[in-house]
Amino acid sequence: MVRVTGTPAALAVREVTVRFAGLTALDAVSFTVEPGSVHAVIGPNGAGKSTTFNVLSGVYRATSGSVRLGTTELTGLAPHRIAALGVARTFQNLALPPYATVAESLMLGRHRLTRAGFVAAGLRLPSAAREARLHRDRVREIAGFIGLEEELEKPAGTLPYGKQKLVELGRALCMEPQVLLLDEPVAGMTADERRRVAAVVADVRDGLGISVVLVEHDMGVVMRLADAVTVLDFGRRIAGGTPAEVQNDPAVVQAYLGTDA
Amino acid sequence: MATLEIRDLSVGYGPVRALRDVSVDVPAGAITAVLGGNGAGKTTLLRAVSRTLGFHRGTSTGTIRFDGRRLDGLRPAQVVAAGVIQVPEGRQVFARMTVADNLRAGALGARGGRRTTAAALDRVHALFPVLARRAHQRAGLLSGGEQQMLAMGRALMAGPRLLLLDEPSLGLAPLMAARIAETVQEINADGTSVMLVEQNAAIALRLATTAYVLDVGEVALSGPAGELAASDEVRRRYLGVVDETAAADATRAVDGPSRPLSRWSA
Amino acid sequence: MSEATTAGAKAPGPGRPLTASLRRPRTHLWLAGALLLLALPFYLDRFWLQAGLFAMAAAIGAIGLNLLTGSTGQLSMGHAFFLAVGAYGYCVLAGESSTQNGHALSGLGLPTWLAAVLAVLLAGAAGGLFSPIAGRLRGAYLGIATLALIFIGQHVLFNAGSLTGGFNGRPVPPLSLFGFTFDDTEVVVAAVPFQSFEKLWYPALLALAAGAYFARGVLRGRPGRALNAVRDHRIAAGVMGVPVARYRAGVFVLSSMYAGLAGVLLALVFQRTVPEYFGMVLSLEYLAMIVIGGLGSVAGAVVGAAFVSLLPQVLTHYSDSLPLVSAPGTGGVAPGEASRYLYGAAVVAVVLFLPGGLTRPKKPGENR
Amino acid sequence: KDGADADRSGVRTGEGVTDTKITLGALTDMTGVYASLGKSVTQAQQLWVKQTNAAGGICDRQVELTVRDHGYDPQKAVAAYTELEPDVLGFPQFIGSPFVSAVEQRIDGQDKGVVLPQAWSANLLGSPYVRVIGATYDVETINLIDYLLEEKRITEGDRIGHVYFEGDYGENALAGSRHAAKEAGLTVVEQKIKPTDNDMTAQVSALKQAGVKAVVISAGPRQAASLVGVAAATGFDVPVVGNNSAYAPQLLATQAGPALQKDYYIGASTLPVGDAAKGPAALAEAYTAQYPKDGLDNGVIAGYNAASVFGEALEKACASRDLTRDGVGKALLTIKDFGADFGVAHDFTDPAAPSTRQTVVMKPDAGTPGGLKVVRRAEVAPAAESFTAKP
Amino acid sequence: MTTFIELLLGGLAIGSVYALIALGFVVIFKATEVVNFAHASLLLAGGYVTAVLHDDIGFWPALGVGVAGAAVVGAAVEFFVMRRHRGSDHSVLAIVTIGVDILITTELTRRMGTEVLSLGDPWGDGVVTVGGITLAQTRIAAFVVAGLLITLFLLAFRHTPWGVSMRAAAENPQTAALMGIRLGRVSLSAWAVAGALAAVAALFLTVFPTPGLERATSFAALKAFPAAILGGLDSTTGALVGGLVVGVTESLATGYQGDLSFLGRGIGDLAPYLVMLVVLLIRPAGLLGTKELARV
Ligand SMILES: Nc1ncnc2c1ncn2[C@@H]1O[C@H](COP(=O)(O)OP(=O)(O)OP(=O)(O)O)[C@@H](O)[C@H]1O
Ligand SMILES: Nc1ncnc2c1ncn2[C@@H]1O[C@H](COP(=O)(O)OP(=O)(O)OP(=O)(O)O)[C@@H](O)[C@H]1O
Ligand SMILES: [Mg+2]
Ligand SMILES: [Mg+2]
Repeated sequence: MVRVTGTPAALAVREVTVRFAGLTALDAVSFTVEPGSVHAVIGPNGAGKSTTFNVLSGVYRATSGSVRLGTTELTGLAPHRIAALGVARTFQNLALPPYATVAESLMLGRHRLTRAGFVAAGLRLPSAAREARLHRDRVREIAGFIGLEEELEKPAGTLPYGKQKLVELGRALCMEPQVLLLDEPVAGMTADERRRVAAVVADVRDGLGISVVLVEHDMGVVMRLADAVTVLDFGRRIAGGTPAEVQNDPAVVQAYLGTDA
Repeated sequence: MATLEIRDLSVGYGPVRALRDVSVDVPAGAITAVLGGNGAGKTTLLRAVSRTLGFHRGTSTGTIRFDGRRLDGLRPAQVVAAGVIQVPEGRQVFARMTVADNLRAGALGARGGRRTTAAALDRVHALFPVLARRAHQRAGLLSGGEQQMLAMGRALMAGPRLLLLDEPSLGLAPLMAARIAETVQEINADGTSVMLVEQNAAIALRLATTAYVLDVGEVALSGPAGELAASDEVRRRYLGVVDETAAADATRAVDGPSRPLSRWSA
Repeated sequence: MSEATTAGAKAPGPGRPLTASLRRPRTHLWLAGALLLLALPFYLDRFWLQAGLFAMAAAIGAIGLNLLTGSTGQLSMGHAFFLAVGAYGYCVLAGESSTQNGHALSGLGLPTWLAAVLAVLLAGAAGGLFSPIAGRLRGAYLGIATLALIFIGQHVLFNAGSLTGGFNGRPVPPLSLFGFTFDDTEVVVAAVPFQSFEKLWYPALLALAAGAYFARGVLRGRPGRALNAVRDHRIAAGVMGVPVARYRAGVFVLSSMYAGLAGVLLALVFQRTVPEYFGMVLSLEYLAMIVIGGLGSVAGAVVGAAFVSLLPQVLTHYSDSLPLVSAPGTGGVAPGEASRYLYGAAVVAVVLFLPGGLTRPKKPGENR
Repeated sequence: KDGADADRSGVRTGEGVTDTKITLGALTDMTGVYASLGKSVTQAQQLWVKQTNAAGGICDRQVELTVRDHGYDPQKAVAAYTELEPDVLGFPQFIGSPFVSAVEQRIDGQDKGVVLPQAWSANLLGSPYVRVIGATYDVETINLIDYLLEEKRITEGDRIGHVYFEGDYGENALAGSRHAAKEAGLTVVEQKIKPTDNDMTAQVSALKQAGVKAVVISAGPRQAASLVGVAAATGFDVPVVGNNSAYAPQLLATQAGPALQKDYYIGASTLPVGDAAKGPAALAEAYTAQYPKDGLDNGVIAGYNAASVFGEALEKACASRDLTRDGVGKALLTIKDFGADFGVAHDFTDPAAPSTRQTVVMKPDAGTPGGLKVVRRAEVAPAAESFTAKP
Repeated sequence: MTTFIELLLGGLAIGSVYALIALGFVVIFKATEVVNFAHASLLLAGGYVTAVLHDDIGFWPALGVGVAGAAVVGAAVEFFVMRRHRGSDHSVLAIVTIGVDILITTELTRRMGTEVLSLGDPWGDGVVTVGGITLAQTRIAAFVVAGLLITLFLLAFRHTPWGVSMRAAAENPQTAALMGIRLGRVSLSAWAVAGALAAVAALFLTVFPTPGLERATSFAALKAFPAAILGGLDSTTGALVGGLVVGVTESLATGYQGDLSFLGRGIGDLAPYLVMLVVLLIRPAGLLGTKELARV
């Protein structure tokens, strides 16, 4: 079983192509996420960013190409296997059970780290109880870390949009990932909240050494957080490099940022 | 010309008080921005106007007038019939219907006849060419931003007199966000009043003539957009000129995570 | 939304002194209830005991269905099929080969307790066999696909004569544990003659308690959370590391095993299997139970089961003393009809007025 | 169990019998698939009770009938039996043979009360307490085929179709037709159906193609009507014979009415209720007087007949001063040629055999009340004499 | 060979009746995403009204009233029950309809008692004979009507605002309301339409070759389940295809049960479900149903 600790590995995307009836969402895209770095993937709407995430997390199967985490081949693995390897993600459109409390949603994140099966849980084996206690405490820690303690017992559905996005981030963190895929984490947040999330992400990288793949339209956040940037347009990689390089790349400006940005 | 007057509006979701005595005016033909943090009650405010609180077991008191006509007490469909159209938060496209059918659904509330509808459709396609290209794709398969465009276009199909926008630029690329901003201005120029809920305060205050700031359910500040844009409070919390400082802060991690998180080992 | 989620609030743990105080009066209630149940056979007559046994069997089955439909969101109308597997499985495993009315019946003649256990496993296996389909389909499609099981089941029950006894059904060998046989031979306990029902009461009670305890544990624990996740958002569940297909199959098997246990118990009460019994109506009744009681909760399943299976008995028993209801043959509303009215109305009304079922208040902050 | 005690007059009594009252149970179906049968049987038996009590009751006791409607639901049926069993002497009515066999163990084992099921399945034979009144379906079917042979509608070498219900009714009847076929050198083309099938088109075309010369139907009235109707409409005119459960007078009002009256025959172990003979006539009159709204059908006779058999047993038991279940059981075993005024004499001395092997052949007829008229008085086919269902 | 053709045609004929019933399910499902187990009872209601009236006011008027009556019952169900439940989970709603079904069916069967009611249709037991193969006129009528109605609804769903609003309301009530769609009206109309369809189906389900309307008629309606699923619950054409497939399967399985007897006799009722299972294994959303999409 995967140990969460241990040297983080690089995430290598090679020549990944994804086709849907009639359109090519990703066209031979390649980039590498260095361990413990924040790698931003940006591009116009419909460029293929979420699709990339869907491939990385096993939701979509790449038509061709390969994705590697360290030495492990991810392509073709089922989502839960990829999760087991320590790849966690958030969703662009929220995917939270509306009635479950935040605490429960976060506990779900612990799934891959816990063992209790039907029998253990059904018979309330001490091992299961111990496990549960241990992980609830960790969940509380993480909630504290992203500032959700007060909401722990509230049903997620009643939280405002921004908070719900935080819960998603928390749930992903609860998976103690090696690689964290964030799909527009600060969308729909105020400056304050963006600042907080940005700080969280930075901390995750610096404090926990987790590699982060970040899809975000807020250039400010991207430019300052990202160690490297990959730019997609119409499923093709049109530019890449350090934020600075990318920002001044005419192709990027033309396709994505627009002159006034 | 249409004006929206909200007076002493209070909204509760069961025990949760979401809005307290909020009064807002959306003058005819103007763009009015509503700012506020998460949970401030912006969406709730729009829900109250469009009478869709019921879907969330929400209850409201206070009066809402549109052209002097009471909206509170009406059914959502009647509000739409009056020409008040809301673009819901978080896209809410009809995922299993085609893009084209989504737009047709938008036109259901239109007051004009076939011709106006056709015209509206052309305009939407002009604004968002991708919607024309994807006319027969199921909306659920669109990308987040494409869905946002569809939500916007769908609302325009109804030929609104008052447009309620809940974070229209959410998840849009800068270029597209700018495009939306122009669009809003155009629509407004054609005589549609707009009530704009935006997180991107910069855009919002640039577009709006007047603005309100909601804080945990109450109007904290209000006034001409220009003045607000100048006020420190707003500058720090909402403009905060995020784009410059946020990440800077982040790297320094001031007022960031309440407690540091240690690595999990088990 | 389910035990699992409320568990968050209830589960004991640091920082929740409140629950501790909550527990005490609870436990007292439980004890009182338990004592009452244990004492019943000494006071109730056979009719009520039998009714109670039916209710307990139903409760066990309903718990299983609730795991599947309530907590995992997999609509199943094939529950009766798995009940049948349990009931007939027990008969075949425990029964001796024999001939009756010219039908040759084959049986393995295993020790009855072993047969009971194996029958439950058999039902589980049957569920496992169906999981390729169960894992594929969703919602209404799954519901009606499982309906097919009922028809297959009925067909087999009627046609596989040598195993099922065809339309005659099979005699059910009485259960015997440690040399004690739960049959109709009279044993006098504290001046009360104990016959099969009195005797069966206790194993049934035990089975129900065990079943409920187990299910509660599952729902409040890691598996329950995973199941809810599968129900609420399949893709997200997968991404969170939940092997969706395996859990769907797993819960299908588990719920089939509950059905199997219920089937064995029913068989023991009936003392003879009746193929007609395991039809679609039965499946629908089980669905009604979990909705009336409350989707996704163990208590809900039990309460719903008691309600649905006891209602008709009460009505027919007191038909003469009830208003409107008139004895059959005298015109007017027959008790049978009256109970159907009530039961139909109950299903509708409960969902109308108590969206969470009899056992749970309305879900908080319901939106959509 | 049997707290048998003697009353003043020295009559031993047990469950369901007090000094003033004899309580009998009826487990019927008024809300399920056999509702029409259940209604008639129950009302007829309530009529019998009324008459008996008016005539002074039995053994100076009033007779009371406790009715439970199980709506053809096994669980309810078994529950109802458990409920009534301790408080009744016996059951002159128990509809639904699957349920009867479900409790048969208990009846034979401990309860030992006489049960007269309104079902004619040979599987019920053999118990000293569960006694079938009339010819079982297999015997009835043999007699019906015999009628066709006698009428020269079919002859050796012909094929006959048999459309039958899944379940004991149909399959018991099938055993009969197979036996008859063997005896007469016929071949049976089988078509099994389920009670939910209402459209016999497919069956008819199959039988037609198989070139059958006659059809036996052991199903419900609806299936019979559909079968006969389709056969007639598609010019497939062969005689159709059905068991007593395969007909209801209501059918005459339907599209199939005319066709049914053309070439369809029903067998039963009683005269039709509309018959001129004094037994049926008197009953029909009394019944219509009692229940003017409700039509007459053979359920009425079946029910009344069963009740009076039980009554006879009670009388005999009373005579031998033993009104316990035991006594009634014994008494029943002594009853010979009883109930001839309904056209067939019954003999209950042999638990292993039906109370009669005779069958009356009837024909639908809108003219007579009850919608049936006799075409052949009670007879036993030679093949039926020899036949025994159980090996 | 003629057996085959005769069975085939017979199957198609009865299949078109199933198609009519299935269409009822489809309409409700499209409008509310609820599987309507109460459909059988609507069917019973429509048939009952027609049956009790035709003697006095003649068949066609009676049928008209019957259709209207069933529509009203359907609307009532929506208004008094389903409307109050809007927002509950779909499978819960499905179970609610079971409750409704029990209520209505019990009431009707109580009224019907033990009668076998004729609907007094004009076709009687008339048949058409083509090349030695006979078909009941009623079935041909059913075939035509089913074809017409299903095309009608296909067009309605595709091209009328009603169709669009129905699908929109089904998928996301709140947003639909924001489009000015009157949710109440939409689902009310859907239920009314379903009721009307049920009444029509009731007619063809109870006329010759079946004896008439009585308490067990509603069981026959069950056969529309595999039909609706087979074709795809949200597809009108699917209803037709599914109905026909079920009809033919049933008819052939019955007709050739002699040759299939190794499976045990009387697989006529079972066969459609087996076919359904096979289809679902290959196409989890039925032959023509829209498959549920996976996009996050
Ligand atoms: N399952 C699918 N079937 C068909 N087309 C799809 C599917 N998923 C995505 N697409 C298409 O692929 C393209 C890329 O989608 P994707 O969601 O990756 O864009 P994105 O970069 O995330 O855009 P945004 O920033 O708006 O979220 C879009 O045009 C979308 O319509
Ligand atoms: N369905 C609901 N049930 C209960 N409480 C709710 C519900 N919806 C919103 N609330 C509460 O009402 C308050 C206002 O929520 P609202 O969604 O209006 O905020 P918002 O300003 O739109 O936030 P955001 O910018 O994140 O969208 C919040 O405290 C939220 O928790
Ligand atoms: Mg995206
Ligand atoms: Mg909002």
